[in-house]
Amino acid sequence: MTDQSDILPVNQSMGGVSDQLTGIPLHFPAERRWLIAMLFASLLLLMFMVSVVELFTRGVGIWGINIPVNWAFAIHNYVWWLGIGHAGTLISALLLLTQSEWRNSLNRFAETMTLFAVICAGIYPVLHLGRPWYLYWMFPYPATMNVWPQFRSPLEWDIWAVLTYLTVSFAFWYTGLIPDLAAARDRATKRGWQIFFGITSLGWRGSAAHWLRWSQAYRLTAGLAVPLVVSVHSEVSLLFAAGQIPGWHSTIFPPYFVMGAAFSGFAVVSIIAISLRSWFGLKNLVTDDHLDLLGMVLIATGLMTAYGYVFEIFDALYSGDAHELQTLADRMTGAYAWTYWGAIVFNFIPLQALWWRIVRRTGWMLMLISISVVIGMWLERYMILVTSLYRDFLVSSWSHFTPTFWDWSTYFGTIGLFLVPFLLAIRFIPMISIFETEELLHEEKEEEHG
Amino acid sequence: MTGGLIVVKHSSTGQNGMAQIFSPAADTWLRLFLLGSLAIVAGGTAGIVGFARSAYITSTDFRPSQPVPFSHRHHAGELGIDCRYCHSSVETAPRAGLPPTETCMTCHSQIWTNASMLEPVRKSLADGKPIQWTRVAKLPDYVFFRHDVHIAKGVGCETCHGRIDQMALTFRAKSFTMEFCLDCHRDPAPNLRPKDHITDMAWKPPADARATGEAIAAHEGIRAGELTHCYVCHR
Amino acid sequence: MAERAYGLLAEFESPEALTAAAKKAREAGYRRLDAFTPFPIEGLARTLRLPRPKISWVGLIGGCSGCGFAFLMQCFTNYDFPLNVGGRPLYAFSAFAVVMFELTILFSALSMIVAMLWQNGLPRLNYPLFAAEQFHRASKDRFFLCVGADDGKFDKDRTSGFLQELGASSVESVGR
Amino acid sequence: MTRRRSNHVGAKPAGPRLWSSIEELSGDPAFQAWVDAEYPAAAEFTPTARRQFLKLMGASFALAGLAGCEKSPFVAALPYVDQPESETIGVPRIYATAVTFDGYAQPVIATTWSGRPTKLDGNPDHPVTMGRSDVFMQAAVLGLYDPDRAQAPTRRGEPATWQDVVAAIALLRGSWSKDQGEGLHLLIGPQSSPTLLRQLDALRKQFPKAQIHLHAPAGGAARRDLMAAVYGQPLDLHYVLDDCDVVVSFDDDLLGPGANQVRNARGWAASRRRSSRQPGIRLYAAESVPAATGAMAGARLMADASRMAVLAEAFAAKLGISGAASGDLTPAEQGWIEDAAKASNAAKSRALVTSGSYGDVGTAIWVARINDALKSAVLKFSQPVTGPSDAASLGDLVADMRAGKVQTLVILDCNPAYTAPAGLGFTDALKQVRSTLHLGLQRDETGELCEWQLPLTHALESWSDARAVDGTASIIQPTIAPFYDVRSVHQIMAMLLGEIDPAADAAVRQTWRASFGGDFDARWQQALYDGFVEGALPEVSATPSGNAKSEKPAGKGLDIVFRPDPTIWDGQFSNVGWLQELPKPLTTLTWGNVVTVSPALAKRLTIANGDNLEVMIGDRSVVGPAWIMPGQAENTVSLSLGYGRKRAGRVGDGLGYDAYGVRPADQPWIAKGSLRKTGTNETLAVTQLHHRMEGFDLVREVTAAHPSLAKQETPPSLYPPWPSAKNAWGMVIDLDSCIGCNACVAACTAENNVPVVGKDQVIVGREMHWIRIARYYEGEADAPRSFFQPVPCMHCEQAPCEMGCPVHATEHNSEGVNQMVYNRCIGTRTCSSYCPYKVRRFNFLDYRAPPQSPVHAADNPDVTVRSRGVMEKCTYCTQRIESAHAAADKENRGLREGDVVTACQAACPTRAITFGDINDPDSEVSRLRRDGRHYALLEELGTRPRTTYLARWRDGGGGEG
Repeated sequence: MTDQSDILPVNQSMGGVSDQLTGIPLHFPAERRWLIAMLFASLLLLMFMVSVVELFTRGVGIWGINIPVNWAFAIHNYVWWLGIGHAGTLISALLLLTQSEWRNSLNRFAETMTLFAVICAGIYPVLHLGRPWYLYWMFPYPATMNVWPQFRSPLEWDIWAVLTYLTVSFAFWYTGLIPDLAAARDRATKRGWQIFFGITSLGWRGSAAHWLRWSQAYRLTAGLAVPLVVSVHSEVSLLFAAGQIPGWHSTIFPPYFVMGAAFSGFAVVSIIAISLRSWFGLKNLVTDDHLDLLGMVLIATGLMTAYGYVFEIFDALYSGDAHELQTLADRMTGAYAWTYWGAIVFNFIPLQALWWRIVRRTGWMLMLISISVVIGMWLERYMILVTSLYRDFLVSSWSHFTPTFWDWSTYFGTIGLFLVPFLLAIRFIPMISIFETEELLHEEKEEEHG
Repeated sequence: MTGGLIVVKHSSTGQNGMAQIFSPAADTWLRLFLLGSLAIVAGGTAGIVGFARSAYITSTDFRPSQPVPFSHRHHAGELGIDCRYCHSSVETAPRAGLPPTETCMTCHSQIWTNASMLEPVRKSLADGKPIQWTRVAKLPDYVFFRHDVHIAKGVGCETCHGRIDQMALTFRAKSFTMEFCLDCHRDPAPNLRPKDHITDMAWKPPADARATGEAIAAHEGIRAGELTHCYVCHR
Repeated sequence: MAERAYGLLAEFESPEALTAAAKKAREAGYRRLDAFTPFPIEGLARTLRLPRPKISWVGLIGGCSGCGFAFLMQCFTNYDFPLNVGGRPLYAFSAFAVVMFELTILFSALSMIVAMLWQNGLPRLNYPLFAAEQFHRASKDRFFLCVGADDGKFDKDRTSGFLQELGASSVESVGR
Repeated sequence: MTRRRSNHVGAKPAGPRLWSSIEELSGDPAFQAWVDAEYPAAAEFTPTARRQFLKLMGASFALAGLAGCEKSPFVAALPYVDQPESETIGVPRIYATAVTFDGYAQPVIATTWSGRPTKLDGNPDHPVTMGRSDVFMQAAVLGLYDPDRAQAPTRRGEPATWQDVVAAIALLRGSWSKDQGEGLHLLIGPQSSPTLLRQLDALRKQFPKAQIHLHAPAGGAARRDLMAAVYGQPLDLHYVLDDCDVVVSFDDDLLGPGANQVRNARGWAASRRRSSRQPGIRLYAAESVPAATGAMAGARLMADASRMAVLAEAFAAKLGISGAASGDLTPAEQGWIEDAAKASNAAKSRALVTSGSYGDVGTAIWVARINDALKSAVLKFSQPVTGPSDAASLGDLVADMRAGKVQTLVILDCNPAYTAPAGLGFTDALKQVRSTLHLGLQRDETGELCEWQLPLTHALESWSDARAVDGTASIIQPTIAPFYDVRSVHQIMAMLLGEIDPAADAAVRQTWRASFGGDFDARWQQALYDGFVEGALPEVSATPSGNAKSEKPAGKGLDIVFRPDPTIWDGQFSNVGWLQELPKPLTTLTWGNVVTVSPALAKRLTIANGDNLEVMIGDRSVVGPAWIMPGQAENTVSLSLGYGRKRAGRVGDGLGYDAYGVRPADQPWIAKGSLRKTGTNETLAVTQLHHRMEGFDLVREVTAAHPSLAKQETPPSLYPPWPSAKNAWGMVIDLDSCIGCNACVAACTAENNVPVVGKDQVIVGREMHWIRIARYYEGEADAPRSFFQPVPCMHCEQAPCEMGCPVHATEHNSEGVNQMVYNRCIGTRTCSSYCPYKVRRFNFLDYRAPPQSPVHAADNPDVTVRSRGVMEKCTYCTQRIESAHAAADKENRGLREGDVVTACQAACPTRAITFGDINDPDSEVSRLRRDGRHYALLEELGTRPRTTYLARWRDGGGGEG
C-alpha cells in the first residue's frame, strides 16, 4: 500500500470539500450530460419492461432455453449482477475494518452500486420462474395448503440470502449516509431541498454521544457485512455445486465464485470511479492514488480467480471421472469453447498491463481493462452454466442453447434497471462520503503538523 | 407532512443563517407515521392469512340459487330419503352423481305433479335437456377425489358435507381447503364411523371416539401414513 | 431570545480547540456538556466522560434470536408436514445452516442500527439547536461545545464569559 | 385396471339422449353462441352431430387443466335426463373392438369416459397380439378426434345431405343397371372386412361388368405380389418366431413397422428369452437401409438393395441348392454368409430365411427355395387375409380411364391422387371420368378432385369387422356415436346396393348371421365381448415354382429405395399430431422425412445432415433434406413415403417432401437414380443430436461366455433409508428386447395427456415425451452396431431433483415413486437441472391444444392437463396405481401382481418393460432385478434408481465374438 498520508491532496479545506460535495446535488453541474445519460438509461429500462411484459404473457419459452439447458441467461446474469454487487460491500466494509482510509472516497457510490446491482440480480430468479405469480410459495407462511418451503433447496437459500444481503446493504448504506444528508440539509437554501434532506437525515446533529453510538453500530454492521458477502456468493455457487452435473459438482466453487465476484465488482467500481471523477471534476478526491490501489486490488482478485480456473482443471483431471473430463474437454473444444477462451482472454490478458504503475494510474487504460474484465466475467458465468448443462451424463440428452432476442433484450434491459436509479442517486445524494473525507483531511493535516 | 409541520422561514435569518425547518409537531407526526406503517404491514400480513380461510374465499357463506329450489331438509331430513337413493354411484364410483331427471320424476310423476316450482324438472324430461344445477361441492381440477373409497372406509357424508338434512338451500358446509382434507388424512381415526352410520346425518361420535375410530381404521386396513402423499389426490 | 434557555453554544475553529475547551469546562465543574462536530473526534467522548454504548450487546442478542428463529422455523416446517425429499433426513441441519446464518446476520445488523437510532433519539426533526445562528456549520467545518441550561453551574452571563475565555469564536444562547 | 368390458345391446350405441357431466358447458346457450362464432362449421351439423360436437367442446373446457387454486368457482353441473343402467359417471367403460391398419384388424381394448374413447390397449386375449400394440394402434384414437375430418358429405366442395347422396346414387344405379355396370369401377385399398368383401361380391353380382381395382401404396400387398411371382399364387406369410432358432433376413425388416410388427416382435422376444445363459434366437440380417431388424441382428451385413439377389443366391449356393451360383463376394459378405449358413444348417427346420416385402423378385425366389430346402417348419402360408384377391391394378384403372372406359369411379379408403406414382398420371386421367365418388375420413387430395366426397366413420365409431394378420376376425363395435354427419363404409356400400337408409350395424349382423347360424345372438354377444372370433385362416402348403427366374432392377446409378414412413406410414396418418411428433426409430427425426444416404456417399459428395438433395429417377426429381445414416449401404439412397401432403389438414400439410413424385410405377420399391446437392439446407427436428456412447457404459452387454455383468457396488449413503410402504414400485427394462418401435412413447402420450409441441419447439429441444428411446451407435460409422435404450424417469430413491425444489413440488412417497405435483410447481426448473438423466420435461409455453379443439376429447380425465410454466415427467402412471389402490382398498385387500400395469408396459410388443412391486420377492420385477444382466444406469452417482435395465445379449457371429 502507498503511504496513506498523501492519499488526498492536503491543500484543501474541510469546508471546501463539504461545499464541493453537497454542491453536486444542490447546484447540480453537468445537468445536460446527466439528462442524456438518463435518456439512454430510460430507453434500456423501457426495453426491460417490454421484455418482462412479453415474458409474463407468453412464458419463459420466449427465451432460448430448453431441456437440458433449462437455465441460461436468467441464472447466469443473476450470478453476474450479484457478483458485481459484492465489490461495494467489500470496499466499504472490509476496508473500513482494515482502516484503509483510501476507501473513503469510493465507498459511497460503491455501496450505491451494490444496492442497485443486487436489485438487478434479485429480479432474475423471479423472472425465470415458470409461474412467477406463485413466488410467494417460497416464503414460510401458514398456508391453507399446509405446505411449507423446502429448506434443503439452494433456491430457497437464495431467497433468504439475497433478501438479507439487500436489506443489510441498504441499512449499512443509509447509516453511513445520515451525517452527509445532515450536511446537505445544512447547506441547502431551497425549502424543498431542506425538507428532503431534513427528513432523510432524521435530524442528525453530530452530537458527540451520537457519533459514539453511530460509529459502534456502523463498524459492527461492517463486521457482519463481510462474512455476509462471502456467504451470499458461496451460497449462490451452491446453486450449481449442489447439483451432480459434471462441471458444477465441485468444492472449489464457493471460493471460486466469491473471488470472481470481487473481481468483476472491483472492475465496475473502477469504471464508475473513473467516469464520476472526470464527470464531476473530483480529481482532488478520487486521486490517481485511488486508481492505483484499485488497479492493485483488481489484479490481486484477478489472479485469485485465475487460480480458480487452474484448480477447476486440476479438479477434473485429478478426479479422473469420465464425465468431468468430458465436460472439461467440451469447455475447451466444444461448441461453446468461445466462452471459455473468451473468459480467459478478457479476464486475464489485458489484466497483466496492471503490473505497470503508469497503467494503473491512467484513467482510460484502467477503464478499458475493467470493461474487458466485466465482459470476461460475463462470459465465465455463461460458460459455467451452459457448458455444464448442454452435455451432461446421458449422451442422448445432449443438446444446444442459442439465446433469442428476448434473452438479450431482458439482459440489456437490466442494465437500464441498474443505471436509472444509480443516476438518480448521484443526482440527489452526496456521492462521496463528506464527513469521512473531512475526517481524513483533518488527520492528514495533523500529521503535517507532526 | 407539509404546511403546519414546517416552520415558515422568517426573513431575519440570512442566507447562511440557520432556523428550524420543522415544527415540533413534525416529530410527533413522523413517529406516528413510522408506527402506523409498521402496524399496517403487520396487520396486513395477518389479515391475508386470515382472509384465505374466510368464508368468502372458501365459499362456505353462500347458497347458490338453483333452477329448482330443491330442499335437502325436506327430502333427506323430513322425508328421510337415503342419500344413496339419488346420489346412486357414491359407493361405486369416484363421483356421487347427480340424480337424473328420471329419478326426480319417480315420485313427482305421482305427487306435486303440477307444482309450478317443479316446472323445470318436467320441462327437462319433456325435451331431454338436463336441469342446470349449480354445483355446490366443487374441488379444483387438479384434485382427484374418490367418494367410493371414503365411503368404504367409514367416512360419513356428514363429515364433509355437514348437516345436509338441515339445509333448505344446499351450501358448502366445510371449507374444502387442503388443510381440511389433510386434517383427516393425517389422522383418520377420530373421523371414522361404523358402516351402518355412513349416511346418518345425526350420528355423534361416542365418548371414546378415538378408540372406536382406531378399531375401524384397523378393521378397514386404512393405510395410515400413506394418505398424505401428493399422488393420493394430485396427478 | 426565548425565555426558557436550552443552553449556551460555543463555536470553535478546530477539533483540538474544542477538545481543549471541553476538558477545561469539565475541570471547571460543568457536567451538562455536549459537543457537535462534522465528524467523530477521537478522545472527545473520553473527555466528556460519555458512557460506553451497549450497541454490541444488542447486536449479539439480535444475532442469537435470528439464528434461533431460523433453526426453529426450519425444524417446525419439516415437523409439521414431514416429506421424503430425495431420501434426505427430515432435520437436515447441514442444509438448515445457510438460512440460520443469513438470519443471524439480518437480525443482528438491523437490531443494532435500530438500537443506535433509538438511543440517539432519532429521528428528531425539530431540535432547539437547529435554531442557532451558526449551528449549520456543525456539519461542515466548525466544532461546537454546548453547556446545557440545566447544568448546576449554569449561569447565562458567567458561563458565556467562561466560554469566551476558552477561545470560542462565538458564543450563542439557544432557547427552547 | 378394471377389466369390466361391455358391449352394445342392439343397434343403438351411446344414443343421442345421453347427457353426461362432461357436457357441463355445452348446455349453456352462451357457450353455444360462442361455438357458432368460433366454429361456423358446427352450425352445419345435424342436431345429433351438433350435440355430440358441443359435448366434445365441453370436454375440452372441463379438462382445461390447472385453474388457479384461489376462490373455487360455482360451475354448472348437468345430470343425465335418463341415465343408462351401464353408465357410472367417473368410471371408464371398456370395449373390446378393433381398429384397422393396412387392411388388417388391430384388436384393441378401448377405454371410454362418458362415451369418449381416450385410450386403446391391445386385446390381451387375442391370439396374435396378446395385448401388445404398435404406434399406429396407440394413435388411432387421436385420428378419431382429428379436427380436419370430413364432417358431412360434399358435392364439388359444396355441403350436401345424405338424401342428396342417395338420390345421386339412385341415378347412377339406373345407368349401371342398363349395361350390367359397364363403366363402373371401384378403387379400394386392401380390405380384410368379411362384410365389405361380401358387399363387393354382391355389387358384382348386381353389376357383373363392374370392375374392382386394388391400390396399396405400401404394406402387405407388396409382399403378396412377390409371393404370387414366386409361388405362382398370392400368399400371406406367417413367421412362427416362437419356435425359431435362426433367422436370416435379406432386407426384410420383420421387426420394423407394419401390420406384422407386433406378431413378429412378440415371437422374436419370446424366443430371445428362452434361456438365461444365451440369446434364444439369432438373427443374421443383410440390410441396405438400417432398420429395427438390423439393429437387433447379431450379425448385420451391409449390402445395396440391388445386391440382395446375388447374396441370396450365394447363400443358397452355400447351402448347396442346385442352380445357385455364388458370385464374387467381398470378404465381409463371405464371412456373413458362412456364419449364417452354419447357423441355419445347425438349426435345420427351426431356421427361417426371409426376404423383404419391398425387395426384388430375385431375392424372394432364392429365399423361397432356401426355405424349401431347409424344410423350414417356422414358415407358414395362408391365403391372403386382405383382398379382394382378384382385383385389377391401379395401372389398369388408369389405362381404362385414359381410354374413356370409366363412367363412374368409386374410390374407397385410399388416396390415389396423392399416393399413386406420379408416372401414372392418375389425376389427369381422373378428369376423363364422368362421376366420381370418394369415400374417406378426410376430404383429402383425392376427395378434392372427386365430384362426391362421402365422409366415413372412424373405426372407433363404426360397426364393421376385419381380420388380424393371421386371419382371426374381429367384430368392430362403436365406442362412441358418430359426432359428425358421417356413415360407415358398409352403409355407403349398402346405398350403392340400393338401400335408402341402411342401419349402422345391419350389414355386419347380416354377414355374421350367416356364419354364426343358429344361436346367433349368444355368439354375437360373445364375439363382441371377446373382441374377436376364434379361428385363423387355414394353412396352405406352397412350393416355389422353379421356372420363376430372377431379374435385376434396370438402369444404372444409385439404388433409390422407397420405404413407408415409420410413424405416418403411407401418409394416411399425416394429420395425427402424436405420430408426427414421434421420433422415427433410427433418426429420431420428427415432423418430416429425409433422404438417407450412406456415410461413404456423404463423404464423396460432401453432404452434411440437412443439406437439400435432389433425387432424380428418370426425368422426375424431388428435393429433400439429407440424413447421413450410419450403416447404410454405400450406394443405396432411401426415400420415405407419406410426406409432402397438401390436403392432410392443419397438422400434416406442407411437411417434408413427396416421394411419390419420383416413384416409378413399374419399380415401386427399388429404382436406379442419381443425386445432387442443391446447395440449400434446412434444420431437421431431431430429438437426439449425439449418437455415440463416447465410451460411457450406458448400454451394457453380456455374451454367452460371460452371461452376467460384474456386480456393481452401490455407493454407500450418509443417510438412513426411509421406511417403505407395503408396496415399492420398480421397473426393469430389458435392452435385449427393445426394438425401438416407440409403442411405449405413443402409449405414454395417449395415457398421460402429453402435449404435442410442434416442429419449431422440437427444433429448440422442447419435446415433451415422458419416455424417450435413446439410440446409440458403436463402432465404425459405416458399419455400426445400434442400441435402443428407453429412458423414463428413474424414480431415484435418493433423487437429486427433489433436493432442488424450493416449494416441495416434487418429492417421494413411501412407495418410492418420485412425485411431481403440477399444481404446486412454480417452474424454477432446478429439478431438471439437477436430474442426471434429464427425463423431466417443462411447459416452456402453453402447449395445450386450443380450447375449441376436439382433440381435447382424447384427454385422459384421470390425468391433469398441464398448464404453462410447470415441470412434468413420468409418474409410473400414478393414476393407474391409485385406482388400483382404490379398488383394492374397497375390497379391503392388498395389491396383487398385475394390478398395476403402466401404459408403456402394456403397449410394449416385446414385453421389454416390466413394472411391479420390488418388496414382493416373487414379483416378476424382483426376479429380473436378481438377473445376471441387471444393472442401474449411472449407479456410480448414488441416485439408487428404481428404473433399472437388463443388459443386452451380444450374440456371436459376424466375427463379433
